[in-house]
Amino acid sequence: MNATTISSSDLSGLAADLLAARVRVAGPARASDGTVEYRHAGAPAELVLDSGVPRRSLKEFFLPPTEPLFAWRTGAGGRVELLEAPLPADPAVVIGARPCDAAGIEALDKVMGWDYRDEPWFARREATTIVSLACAGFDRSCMCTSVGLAPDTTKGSDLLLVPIGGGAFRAEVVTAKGARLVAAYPARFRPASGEAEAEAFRKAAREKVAASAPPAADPLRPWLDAHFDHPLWREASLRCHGCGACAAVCPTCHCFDIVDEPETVGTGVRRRNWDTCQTPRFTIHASGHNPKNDQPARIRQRVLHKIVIYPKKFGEMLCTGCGRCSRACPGGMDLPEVLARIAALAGGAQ
Amino acid sequence: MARIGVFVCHCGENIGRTVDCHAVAEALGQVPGVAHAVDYKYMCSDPGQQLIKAAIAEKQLTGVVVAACSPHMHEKTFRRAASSAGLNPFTCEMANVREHCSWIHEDRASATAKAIDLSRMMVEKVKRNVPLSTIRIPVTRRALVIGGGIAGIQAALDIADGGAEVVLVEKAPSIGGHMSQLSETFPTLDCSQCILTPRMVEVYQHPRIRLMSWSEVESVEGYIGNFKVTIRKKARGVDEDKCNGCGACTRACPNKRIPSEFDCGLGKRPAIYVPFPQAVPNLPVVDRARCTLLIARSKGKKDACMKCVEACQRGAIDFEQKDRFVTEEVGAIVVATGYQLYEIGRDQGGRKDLHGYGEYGYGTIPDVIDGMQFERLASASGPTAGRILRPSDGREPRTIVFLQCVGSRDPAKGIEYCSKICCMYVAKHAMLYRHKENGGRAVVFYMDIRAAGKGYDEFTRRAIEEEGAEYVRGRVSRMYRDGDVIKVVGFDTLGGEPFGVDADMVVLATAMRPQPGIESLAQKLSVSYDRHGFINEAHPKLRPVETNTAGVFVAGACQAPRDIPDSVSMASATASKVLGLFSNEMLEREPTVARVDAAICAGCFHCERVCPYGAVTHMEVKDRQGNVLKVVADVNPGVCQGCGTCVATCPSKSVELQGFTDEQVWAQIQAFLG
Amino acid sequence: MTELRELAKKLLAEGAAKVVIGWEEGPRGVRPAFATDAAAADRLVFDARCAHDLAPYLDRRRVHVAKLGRPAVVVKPCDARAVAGLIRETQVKREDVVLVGVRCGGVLADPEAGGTLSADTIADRCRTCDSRETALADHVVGTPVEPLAAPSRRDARVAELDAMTPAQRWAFWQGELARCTRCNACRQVCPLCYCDRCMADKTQPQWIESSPHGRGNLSWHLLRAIHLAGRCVDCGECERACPSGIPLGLITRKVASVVADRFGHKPGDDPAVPSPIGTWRSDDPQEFIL
Amino acid sequence: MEGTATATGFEPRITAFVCNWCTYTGADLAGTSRLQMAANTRIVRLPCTGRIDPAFVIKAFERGADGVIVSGCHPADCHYTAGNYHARRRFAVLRELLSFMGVDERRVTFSWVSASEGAKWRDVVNGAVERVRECGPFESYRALAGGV
Amino acid sequence: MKVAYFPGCSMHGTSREYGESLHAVAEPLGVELDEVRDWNCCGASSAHASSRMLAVALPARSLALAEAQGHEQLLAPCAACYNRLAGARHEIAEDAELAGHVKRILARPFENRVAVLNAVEVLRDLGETIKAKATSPLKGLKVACYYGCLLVRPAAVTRFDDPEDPSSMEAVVKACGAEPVAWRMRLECCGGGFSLSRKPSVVRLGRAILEDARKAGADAIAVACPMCHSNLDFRQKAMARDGEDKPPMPIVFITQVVGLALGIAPEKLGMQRHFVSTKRVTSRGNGEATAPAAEVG
Repeated sequence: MNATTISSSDLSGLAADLLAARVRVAGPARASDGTVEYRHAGAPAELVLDSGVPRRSLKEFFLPPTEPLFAWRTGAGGRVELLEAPLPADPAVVIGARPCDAAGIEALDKVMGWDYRDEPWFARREATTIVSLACAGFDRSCMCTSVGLAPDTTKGSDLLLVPIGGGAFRAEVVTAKGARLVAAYPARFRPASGEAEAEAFRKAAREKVAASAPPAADPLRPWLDAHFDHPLWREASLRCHGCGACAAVCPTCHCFDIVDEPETVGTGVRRRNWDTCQTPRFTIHASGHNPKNDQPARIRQRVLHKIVIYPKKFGEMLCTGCGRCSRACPGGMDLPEVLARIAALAGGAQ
Repeated sequence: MARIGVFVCHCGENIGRTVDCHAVAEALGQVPGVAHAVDYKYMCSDPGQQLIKAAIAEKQLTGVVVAACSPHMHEKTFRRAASSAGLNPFTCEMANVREHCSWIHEDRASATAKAIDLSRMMVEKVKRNVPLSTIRIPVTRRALVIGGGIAGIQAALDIADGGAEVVLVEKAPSIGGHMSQLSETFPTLDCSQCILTPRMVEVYQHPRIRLMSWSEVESVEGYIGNFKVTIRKKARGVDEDKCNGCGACTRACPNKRIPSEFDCGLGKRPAIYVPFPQAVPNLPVVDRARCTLLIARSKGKKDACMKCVEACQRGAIDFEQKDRFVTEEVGAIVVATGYQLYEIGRDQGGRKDLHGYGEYGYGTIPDVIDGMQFERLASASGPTAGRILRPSDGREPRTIVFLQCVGSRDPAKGIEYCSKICCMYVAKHAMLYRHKENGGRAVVFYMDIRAAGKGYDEFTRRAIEEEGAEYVRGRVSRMYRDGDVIKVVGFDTLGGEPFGVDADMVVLATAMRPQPGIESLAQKLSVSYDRHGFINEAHPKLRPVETNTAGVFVAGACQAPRDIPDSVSMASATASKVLGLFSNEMLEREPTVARVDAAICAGCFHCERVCPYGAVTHMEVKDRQGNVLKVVADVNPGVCQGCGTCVATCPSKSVELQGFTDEQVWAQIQAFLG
Repeated sequence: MTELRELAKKLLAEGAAKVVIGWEEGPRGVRPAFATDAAAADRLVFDARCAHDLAPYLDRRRVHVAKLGRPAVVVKPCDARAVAGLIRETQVKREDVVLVGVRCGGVLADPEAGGTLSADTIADRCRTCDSRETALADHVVGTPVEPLAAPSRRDARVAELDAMTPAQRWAFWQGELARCTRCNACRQVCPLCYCDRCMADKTQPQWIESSPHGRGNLSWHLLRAIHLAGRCVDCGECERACPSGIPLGLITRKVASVVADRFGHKPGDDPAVPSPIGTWRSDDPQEFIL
Repeated sequence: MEGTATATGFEPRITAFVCNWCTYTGADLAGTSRLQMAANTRIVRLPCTGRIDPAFVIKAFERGADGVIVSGCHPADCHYTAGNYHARRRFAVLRELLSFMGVDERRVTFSWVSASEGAKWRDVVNGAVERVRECGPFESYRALAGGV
Repeated sequence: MKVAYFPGCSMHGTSREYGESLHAVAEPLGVELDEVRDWNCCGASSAHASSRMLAVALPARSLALAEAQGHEQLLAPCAACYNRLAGARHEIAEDAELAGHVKRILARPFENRVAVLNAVEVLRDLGETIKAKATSPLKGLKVACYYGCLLVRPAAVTRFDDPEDPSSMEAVVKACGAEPVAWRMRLECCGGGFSLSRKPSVVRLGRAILEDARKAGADAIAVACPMCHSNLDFRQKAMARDGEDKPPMPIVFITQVVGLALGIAPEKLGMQRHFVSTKRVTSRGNGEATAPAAEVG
């Protein structure tokens, strides 16, 4: 694997270069309330790289909470004309993405390109280079190691930065896109160094996360398949408000709703908006019947989708272990805890 | 797909002068869903209406917009035209391009643009109109009259004479009300009992009047034409069928020391009693709180006294009787519950906004009495057989001071209104006293003399000028007992000096207030009342005997202070309203009523709390097994008047107002703004 | 704490309640707990970290909670106000629930961070709360507490906004509301947002656009505030639940102060007191009406 | 953002929500009295101010109205007894809330106009138009959705 | 309860015993009196007759001081002070223009937040406490409660009782175990400020009061106003008709009545400071039911 080194001042410089070149730069930055979230930066100084896990995931840069698909207009004689939204193609670089978030984006490529190639998604994917920053492990809700990832995973990243001390990073070039970024701004990169330091950082981070993370989720699949109606779901979802905050912050929850919004009499816009399986409305039928009629069913759906359904269909886990759902839950639900319980039940069952 | 016809009226030059009507029709013709758009000189004329009818048939229109004058002017006209051409009348709407456009603007371009907007807004509304049908409600041709005073008696007789059945409910043992307590009546000084008693008997004997005395309205359900009223028949202790009113029981009762309500505490009565000799029905009632036997029984002791039972030849006394409830179905209700007098002492029955007149010594000085007590003293059937004697010592008073406006017109004491009758009855009292007590002094303290009425001013002038009553304009500041006399200290504002009288008796003309419990009755009936408890009429000038609840009418002093002629007039007016209502087979109502979507309603009942008509009821939603899934709101279309306050209040938007739905409003907003 | 646990055990043992809804230690601080047996009751806690309003769990639409049987719920004064609202609005019958009031001196602004309650750490809404225990309770536990005197930063922020020009306020709110993804967490955790179908989910007509663009977001937050006017009990759950950190408390606080100033109403724990919107006085101020 | 520029040629678009019994009739009277007034308002007729949902006002702004008028019967004159009292409370809150969220309060006019107050209706309309003219166009709410 | 205390000139001068007895009963009744620092004349004697602005601004200054001391209630035992302070508060509350003017004159923060209380109203509200703490209930003592003109009028200002038929003092007297008598001169004029300038008027008016109280069988008249007290006490000798030999009528402050019932020593209540001997009253306080002694003070 190709590697290089970049100092933090050069990283800022890189951001400045990109901005000067009219490339949109995004990364962790402070919102008005002081909380760190992924934002578009107007200046390199806005980026805060040493900030833990941003409030919401990276997915909104590829699948915005709302996006217009096309506009319509009813012309003379009732003919309807459509005006398609232009594909987003502005080049962008994300600096300081968490590896778990970057991994989520790659995992979503599967569903976005499966039977139909989601054009806006892939247009943004192609236009965007993701420079991730290896994570030291954040808090007890982190569980990337339980879902086959690691705090330093390169999945989904084009470039992975690993701290090597002295404010410098070892930059691993993961994709051709990453290589192009390095090549385009050679002045900002130095020859590779600090391999040992990087390795030490990565090892420590993995150990730290693994220490508090639940057992691996992969082996739980047979038990989950066999215990669809287990009382666990009912107990675990008692405190769930069905609020959907978990889905809003999740790097891989990607369900969307399509709505037609009239602008004037005879004109309007079709948009797609984030949606969540945690509300009753998500599955209610026109008849009034709702196959996911209570919160336990919805919670089960969410967990199974991440750990069983998606992997079965696409061969990879949909959860990246970022821990945001646990952090965001106003009811104090905790995915690591649920997985640990399942693991215990599964262990007992074997 | 909607096929709307738009008809733009020039109204001669009225619209056409400022609005380019042809351009409006042209523009509307371009609007999707408009199948036909024309302009015409006079749309409301016969040819104009023909134009609409023909277009409906030819173009198979599904809705009509007439851009013309105000809907207040011609909505009915055009709806009728649409209806006769086979359209549902409620799919026809008007755009007001005359009053709201051509008449108030001069610039032709902007007026035309506005007329186009107004018409487009209506087109978008009509696209969302649905056929509605007039609500038809059956009418039960029976009336309930609440209150058996002179107003209730008059209303009952007039309605019954008009051919409808009447249920007359009176909470006292006998009908007659306050009028039966009066000695003479102003301005003619004819004997109250003499004119009232025949009417009471007429009620009793009327084949279409069902009299329920000693009864109260317990609950009211339903709506105009279809009320269901539950009446509590209080336990009388006497079997109405067996009793023949001989009075043996009342004579036999050993406890005859109970202050008589009818005599305002000045006379006594037994524990089983008929309130007064002419009572209708002439049936005794047992005072359960004071009957020796019942007191003993309630304490678990053995029966102490059976005198009345022994005296009754017919075995009519029944101590075991319980309150009974009967349900009556009626189509209209007349409220005629009358008044009570202001309580003069300090306590106002829990009312914080009313302040008594402790300084007048009522309740502490026995010879300070109120006007009704004076009536009883002056009444030939009263406790003194018509002689005016002091309650304290039975002496004839040589000087009586009358105080007007005790309570009335005194915002500091909580009542700002005029009680209307006091000027007249005080003059009457002064005269009666002067007639009975030769040479006695009658001093009247007054603020103003308000004697507007036929023969009224003449009456008060007679009291002053011919009958020798001394009228002093001023208020009394203090009264106190000094030995045998009551010192009355006041100020003569005409003379400009303090004025004092040593009185033997003082009569306070206290304010009229509605009956206690009027608020709870009003709530049962969903009628509104003012801060004093007087029932509000639907309109102070044009609908004086109707209330805000359709089918409920009001007569007499429960609406405001009223004298006898007023009360009787109102009663007859209510009877005419009731009979008018009963002349319909079915009532027809505009379908502008609220409807609840039970599937969505969350049952918060905000709608119920804001409904001024009590039209919202609770409805259980059940599954097929009959389990209650939830309780939701339901609007009774017979009661709903269509204000839509519930709709705006409903947080989940599960109520709609037919004819003014959210979708229709939304469409109009959108249509204007493009 | 012992008192609370003993009471919970007693309620369960005597059958007065089938489940005691309280708080317990969870992986990230305290969290709602559903104690159905003595062992679980022994894990109940109450301290300044217990910010969660438990009243929403009484909503009959939470079928899986309702299935546990007759609930006892532990309520802080703000939560009791929420329960009062549910009773007033016929969502809960008073006799169907056992209410265990806890004496409360306020909760932490950041319950997850833990720590002790002080003028610095106390949640903003608790700075203006004047209720230390509720009358709407079958049992009251805990020791009496003195209120902490601390100026309300939230009120100061509202005042700052009030002092701005409309254009500045518009810019401020657009900045905040741009983060809203319409996940509806604010609505779902609100004890008084219980409608079977929210107005925001109505489509014919669609009063509130469901898209999380600025227009839909502004209309949503306006109408949410209007619907809660005079009903919001200031339990703070909307703001706490918002995964995007939008200062929703500023809006509810503003509306509450309007309601208090104009109608003299503060939501309390007496279910018999009607909500000020839906009632009226003939002399309500109307200086704004021409 | 609230516009501050007074664009020349700006003609405010004002949606008026009025009750059928008082203000609509008062506006009719203004017509029969030929009282001239600004042509910027369009009336949406409703039975009662009690029917007027705050959502109507919000929706009007959302659709690009520069101003809104809400008008009904004077206190104690409501055809339905109390609809205007309910409305008064609702709109007292809505008005301050809109202002708090950045909508200039000059854009919203509330009035009681009785059936006999044709001249008052004219003054209300003209006053509202003038105030909204000062504020300038209000496209910003509508534009928040963004287009294609 | 902690209240601001406005002594006014009387509590330090002509009516020391009122102040002393008030302080004496305040403590056992749990009332903490926090004297308004740097209080000034209430304006009762002449200000309100000469300048409306002065009449309002003078009391307003003291109210502002009480406010600055953090109080929400202020107790003014003197009926005249009470009337002035409460009156000014009322006027300022009702008249925004006046309020603005007064604020400018005061040149200090003033929100007009402080409610003005009089001693009778405070004691009435403490009725249950008095009853509970009365160690020497004044059984059999007949007291004529005299309100005078300033305590309950004007109604819009005072509000705590019915202006024409008040009952608060009677309630206090009852709480003390004594018996209020029914009499008619309770609200009549005592001559007020004419004590020195028009003595015959004061004598005539005062006599009527004394005679009515006697007729009602009172052992003493209770007052809550220094002016009433000095007129009825100091001028009582002059009020006696020539050759009349009626026992003098002790005029006591309502606080003294309460003090006696609470078992406080008469000297602490200033009972010895009166012109007319108060023995008929103090002897009751000690539980002795002696016949009234014919003594002239």
